[in-house]
This record gives sequence, C-alpha cells and structure tokens, in this order.
Amino acid sequence: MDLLYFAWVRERIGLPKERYETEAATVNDLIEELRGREERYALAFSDLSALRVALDQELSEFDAPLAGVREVAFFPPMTGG
Amino acid sequence: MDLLYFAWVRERIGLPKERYETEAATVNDLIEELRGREERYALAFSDLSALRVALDQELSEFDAPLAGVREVAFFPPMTGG
Amino acid sequence: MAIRVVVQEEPFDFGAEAEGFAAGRTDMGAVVTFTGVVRDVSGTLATMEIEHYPGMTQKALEKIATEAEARWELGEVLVIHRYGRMGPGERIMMVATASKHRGHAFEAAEYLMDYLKSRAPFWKKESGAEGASWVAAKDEDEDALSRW
Amino acid sequence: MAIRVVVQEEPFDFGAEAEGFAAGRTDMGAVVTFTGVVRDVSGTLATMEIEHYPGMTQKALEKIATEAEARWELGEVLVIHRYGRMGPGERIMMVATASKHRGHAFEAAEYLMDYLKSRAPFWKKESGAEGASWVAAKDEDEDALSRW
Repeated sequence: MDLLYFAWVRERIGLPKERYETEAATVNDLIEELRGREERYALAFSDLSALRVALDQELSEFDAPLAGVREVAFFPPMTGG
Repeated sequence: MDLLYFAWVRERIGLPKERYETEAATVNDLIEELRGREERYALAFSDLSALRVALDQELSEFDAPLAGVREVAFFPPMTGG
Repeated sequence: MAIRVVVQEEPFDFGAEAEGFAAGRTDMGAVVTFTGVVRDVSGTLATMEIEHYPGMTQKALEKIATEAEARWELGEVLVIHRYGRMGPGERIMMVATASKHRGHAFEAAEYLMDYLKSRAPFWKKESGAEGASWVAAKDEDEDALSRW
Repeated sequence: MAIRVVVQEEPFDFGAEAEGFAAGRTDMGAVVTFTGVVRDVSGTLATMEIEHYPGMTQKALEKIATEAEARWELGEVLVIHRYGRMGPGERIMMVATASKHRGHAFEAAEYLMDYLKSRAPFWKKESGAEGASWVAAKDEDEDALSRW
C-alpha cells in the first residue's frame, strides 16, 4: 500500500509518501508496526489524539480494517477555511 | 404637524402627505380624529394591528404622546430586504 | 470600524462592492455578504416597486448597523438598499460584514438582515399578470427578531 | 441545483465570482457568500502556506456541498479553496449559497464553513519573524459540527 503523510506528520517522518507492505489488520496495528521502525515514526505517531487518518481518501477511524485498502494517509486535524 | 402615508395607507387615503393641526394628545387620539374625517381615513385606520407609526422618523407606539412632534408617518409593516 | 450605508434608486455593482469591501485589510479573517434578489415566485412577476420613507431610511439603517457594531467585533459594515422599480433577478440590496471571527461575521449579517426586514422603512409592491399587490410582512420576520 | 467546487493554487477573482454566482436567476431570493482571508494576528506574518491532499480535497469538498444540498433548499453552491503560498490580506477561499429563503442560504453557508474547516484536507503553516509553525486546529471548530 501507499502511505501518505501531510503537514507536520510529513515533516517529522521526513517524506511525503512511501510504499509499504504489511499484514496489519487495522490502522492501529499498522501504527504499532510503524512506531517500531524508527525513532522519527515513533515521534510522529506518539499522540494519536493529534492525528487523523484517511483510507483511500476517506476519513476513517483508527480501528478500521485495512483489507483491500491501497492508500493510507496520516495528518493532523485539518485547518482549512 | 405633517402627516405622511406610505404604501397601501397612502393609496387608501389618496395622498402621500398633508398638513394637519390637532390638539390630540397621543397617536391613538390622532387616529380617532382622522377616522372621523372621511370614509377613506376610517378605512385606512380600520385595523391598527396592520399599521405602524413613526414619530419624527423614529418607530413609535400608538400610545406615545404627540407633544412637540412635527412629523407623524403611518404605514404597514415593513417588507424590505 | 467603518459603517457605510447607501440608499439609492439605481442598480449597484455587486461584484465591485464585494471586491472592494474590507479589501487589503490584514486584520479581518472573515467576510460575509448577503444579497437580496427580486424573486418571481408565481412566474408572472413583471416588476417590483420599492417605496421608502426618505427622511427615515438612512437613519434607520445606520441605527441597525451601529447596534450590530456594538454586539460583535466588526471591522467593516456595508448596507446598500435600492428603491424604485426593478425586474425579476435584479439585486435589491446587500449587506456585508468583516470580522476577525467567522461566527461574528455570520451572526452580524443575519442580525442586520433580520432588523432591516422589519425595522427599515421599505415596502414592496409586485406587479404582474394578476395585477399589483403589496407584499405582506411575514410573522416569521417579526419573530426572527426575538432570537437577538 | 448546481454544485461547483474549485481547488487551485492561483488567486481567484472574488468580485467576478460574486457577480457571476446565481446571476440572472429569478427563482433565488437570497445569496450568501463567506470569504476567508489571511489574517496577520501577531503583526509579524510574512506568508501563509496551505498544504492539501490532492487526491482527497475535491472529493471531500463535493461531499460537504452535496450534504448541504440535501439539508436545505439550495439553487446553487460554490466552493473555491486555494493552496500554496499567500500573503496577509489575500483571500484563501470562499463559499456561496443561493436559496429561495434567506435562512436556508445563511445556514447552508455556515454548515459548509464548519465542515470545510474540520473535514477538508487543508493545513495552514504560518511563517514570519518568529519562525514557521503549523496552525493548530481549534476545539471550537470541531465542536461547531455538533450543532448540525
């Protein structure tokens, strides 16, 4: 799947997008995996209350299943308008 | 004083403005006088709930005193906007 | 804080008024406009004629705008209202508000409209295939004032 | 009912958009616009940079507009939102609504703004004398959704 990062999530992780293969069943499982990869991921995902997730470009919950999902995006709460 | 009429009040009475001398103490007293003048006034002032009054260009109540007032305007509820 | 109130017979340039309102200000994050348009409800409207009370209109609108200014944090307020004859689709009037906060700009614009509807001396008369008649005030317009 | 959603980097012509929105329609009595402007809160803002999620932005805005259409009687809805770099006083975005009823036009515009703030994928970063920082979402923006 593709992982996308926006705003300060992108800055902390240091890239906007990466290809990532996983067996994680849910977003929460995926986050656990990512936290274990490197310090910059652990930092970016340290406070989930400050994060939002979109699955295939639809806002979702952290306990949503990943089966069939091709694009996961992590970002802070939106501030448009 | 000057009496001013707007919208259908003007149409029923048949003029937009007239000079009128009165000893009436309040707007209600003035209306009583006007009703007694002619049928067209009686008709225009038949239903006070459908009328509004302004004294010297400020919206007022029907029991307001007329002392010192120079311009009395009668009209239906406003419909601007 | 600047209030501008315009009462005129001729059409106003809505695009230019919108473009120029609060333009270049860097302290106002939110701008709201409301525009009232002649609506042809029955499909038979030929013209709408708006009568007003010249001596009172400007004062009444300025009073409403001043009261809005006292209730919300506003940087600019604009009220334009036409009188005379106009056709379906023509713009009758507009209000515009600028504020730091979007909630203030929205509320002040709604307040201006609610008071303008029931407290500014304008009367609409519609003429069409079925003759001419004065537009009746709606109870809901008077009721709308109770929320402020 | 027509929905138009525009996401672009370049400035938009607010005056022309306002002038053209629902222009000539004779069945819409009420038009509301909201415009968001880059505000220099501290007096030291140099630029604001807006990042967005290209694949999602247009869809998210269309979804919000479609939901507004389902809730109110609207004749036209317009949403324009910029991304990229802009300076103090520049217009970031606008929404416009046209309805038969002024209450519907106002409510729909406020709904669009409330949802756009919290559900459309835009993020603001301010740069100035004190460095650069991401604008934090406000609790009140999330809370605003609960009224709908």
